[in-house]
Amino acid sequence: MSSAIHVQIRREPAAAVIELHGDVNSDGEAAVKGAYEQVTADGASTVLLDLSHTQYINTSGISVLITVAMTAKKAGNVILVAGASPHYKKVFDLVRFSSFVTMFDTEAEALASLG
Amino acid sequence: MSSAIHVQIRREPAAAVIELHGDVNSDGEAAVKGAYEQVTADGASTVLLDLSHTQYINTSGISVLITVAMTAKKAGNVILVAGASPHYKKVFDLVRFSSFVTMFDTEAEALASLG
Amino acid sequence: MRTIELKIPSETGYEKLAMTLAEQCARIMGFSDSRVEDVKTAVSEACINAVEHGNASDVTTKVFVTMTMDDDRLAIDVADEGRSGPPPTEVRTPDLEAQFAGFETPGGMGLFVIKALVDEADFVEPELGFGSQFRMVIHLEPKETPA
Amino acid sequence: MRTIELKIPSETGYEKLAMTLAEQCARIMGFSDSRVEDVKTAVSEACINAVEHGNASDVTTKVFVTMTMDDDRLAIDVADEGRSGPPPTEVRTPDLEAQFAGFETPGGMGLFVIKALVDEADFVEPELGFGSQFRMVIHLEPKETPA
Ligand SMILES: Nc1ncnc2c1ncn2[C@@H]1O[C@H](COP(=O)(O)OP(=O)(O)O)[C@@H](O)[C@H]1O
Ligand SMILES: Nc1ncnc2c1ncn2[C@@H]1O[C@H](COP(=O)(O)OP(=O)(O)O)[C@@H](O)[C@H]1O
Repeated sequence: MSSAIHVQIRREPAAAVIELHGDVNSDGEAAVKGAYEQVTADGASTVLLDLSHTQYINTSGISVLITVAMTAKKAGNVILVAGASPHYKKVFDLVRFSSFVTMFDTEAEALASLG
Repeated sequence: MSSAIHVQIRREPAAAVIELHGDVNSDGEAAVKGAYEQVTADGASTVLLDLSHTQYINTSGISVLITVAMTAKKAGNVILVAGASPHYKKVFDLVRFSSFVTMFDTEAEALASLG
Repeated sequence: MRTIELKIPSETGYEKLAMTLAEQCARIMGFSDSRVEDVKTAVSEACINAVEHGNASDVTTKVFVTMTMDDDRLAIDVADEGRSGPPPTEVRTPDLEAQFAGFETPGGMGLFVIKALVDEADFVEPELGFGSQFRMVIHLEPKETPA
Repeated sequence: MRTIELKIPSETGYEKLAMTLAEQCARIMGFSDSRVEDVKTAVSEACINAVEHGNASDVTTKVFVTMTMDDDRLAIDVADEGRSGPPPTEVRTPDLEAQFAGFETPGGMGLFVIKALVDEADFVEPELGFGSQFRMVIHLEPKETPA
């Protein structure tokens, strides 16, 4: 009954952007991993996860984000996360997810940081 | 626990406008009647009930509106109703409340009708 | 089929919890926005009747709401503890002429509105074994494809 | 004091019904927006644990959510049918170093996050007489004046 996740992929000059729409929970694993694989196969080495279009992230969803960030790190790619609400930023800080990926308030700030 | 009704009164050249905010239910009787009495005591003979700021009207709330419309009719005053959502317009039609008061989509249309 | 049960205090205002829950169930099933509004109003009126009539506003009583989500229909049962006798056997059409003329107190619109908004609405045998149980059924129209 | 009870299917996704209900209760009590978000996340995680661990995702089981609204605190109990043994007696801090290094499967954050977000969170004696019951309490801060 959840509003299933769907991803939208965009290529910006500095990074591939994966927008997460709907609920970020355990059901989203295949979609988020698939999007990461697609953009890196297309040559992106910097990937921005845009959370500004999701209203609901649970800890199973955070596990999905960790898995993707870990895969990226292993492959020498860069993962940025943008658009989390103040509440989810607090949760990311609590579990220390924000110590392992770079967080930005907005996609624009994230892209600007890439110079 | 309901978000209690509160009324806002405005004087337009053609009518006194009573904006209903919050829930229009049985608890709102004193507030809506009081507002009607105030504006008519202040000399208004045309009163516009603006429902565009309420999300919730139940049939007890409709009874309150009927009571005020009836009081107005008796006193020879005119009551207009504006701003009901399509759903509540349907409900007003069902119970035939809309046969007894003149309904407008917006306050602007209601005021314009007064010439 | 999925069943959701809610128990709320017998106090006006708390019907809004049932409305929101019914709204969510209706949205999950893929009902259109306008049908969702119909469901919300019907649930609200049924709960208020359960509070004011069925439970005679006795704060020690509860209102029991059960939503049954099926492929093509949503059933919503609203049960009360029957503190004011048996439920009505027929639904009166409100007479607004009489109400506007001052011959009748404004009111008596709830059951009539519910009947007009949902596909089925009837008092049924109470599953609690006592009190009254009012069942409303709303059919999912073929065009309202589930999300 | 007001009590609201909700019974939902043991299926992920349905925790959102409990979240919305808890949100409404918290708003009625006058909790701030940020506290309402804390409540929603805590309820969601507790319900998912009840579904996945407590009820082992058995679709014949239910999750029972009780909200108790007091003047100065909201208590939310989430009960399950205990299909996978007793609940944990302590809460582990998730080790993200180990998870990022691939030594541990990502996860194990739910109870830790709940504990951090609410004022009290503990497994208590189950009122159902079986299964597990997890109680969360959130205090209304003096500045959060009820509406
Ligand atoms: N749950 C119930 N239990 C007992 N009587 C009921 C119940 N619901 C409705 N009734 C009776 O039916 C009448 C009509 O109800 P309704 O159309 O909702 O209008 P109103 O509530 O304004 O009277 C009520 O006045 C009451 O006598
Ligand atoms: N309701 C419950 N019943 C039984 N065990 C539970 C329950 N809730 C949590 N647990 C146990 O506590 C562990 C930690 O839970 P949690 O912190 O939410 O992380 P996760 O659910 O990701 O494992 C679970 O793996 C499970 O073994």
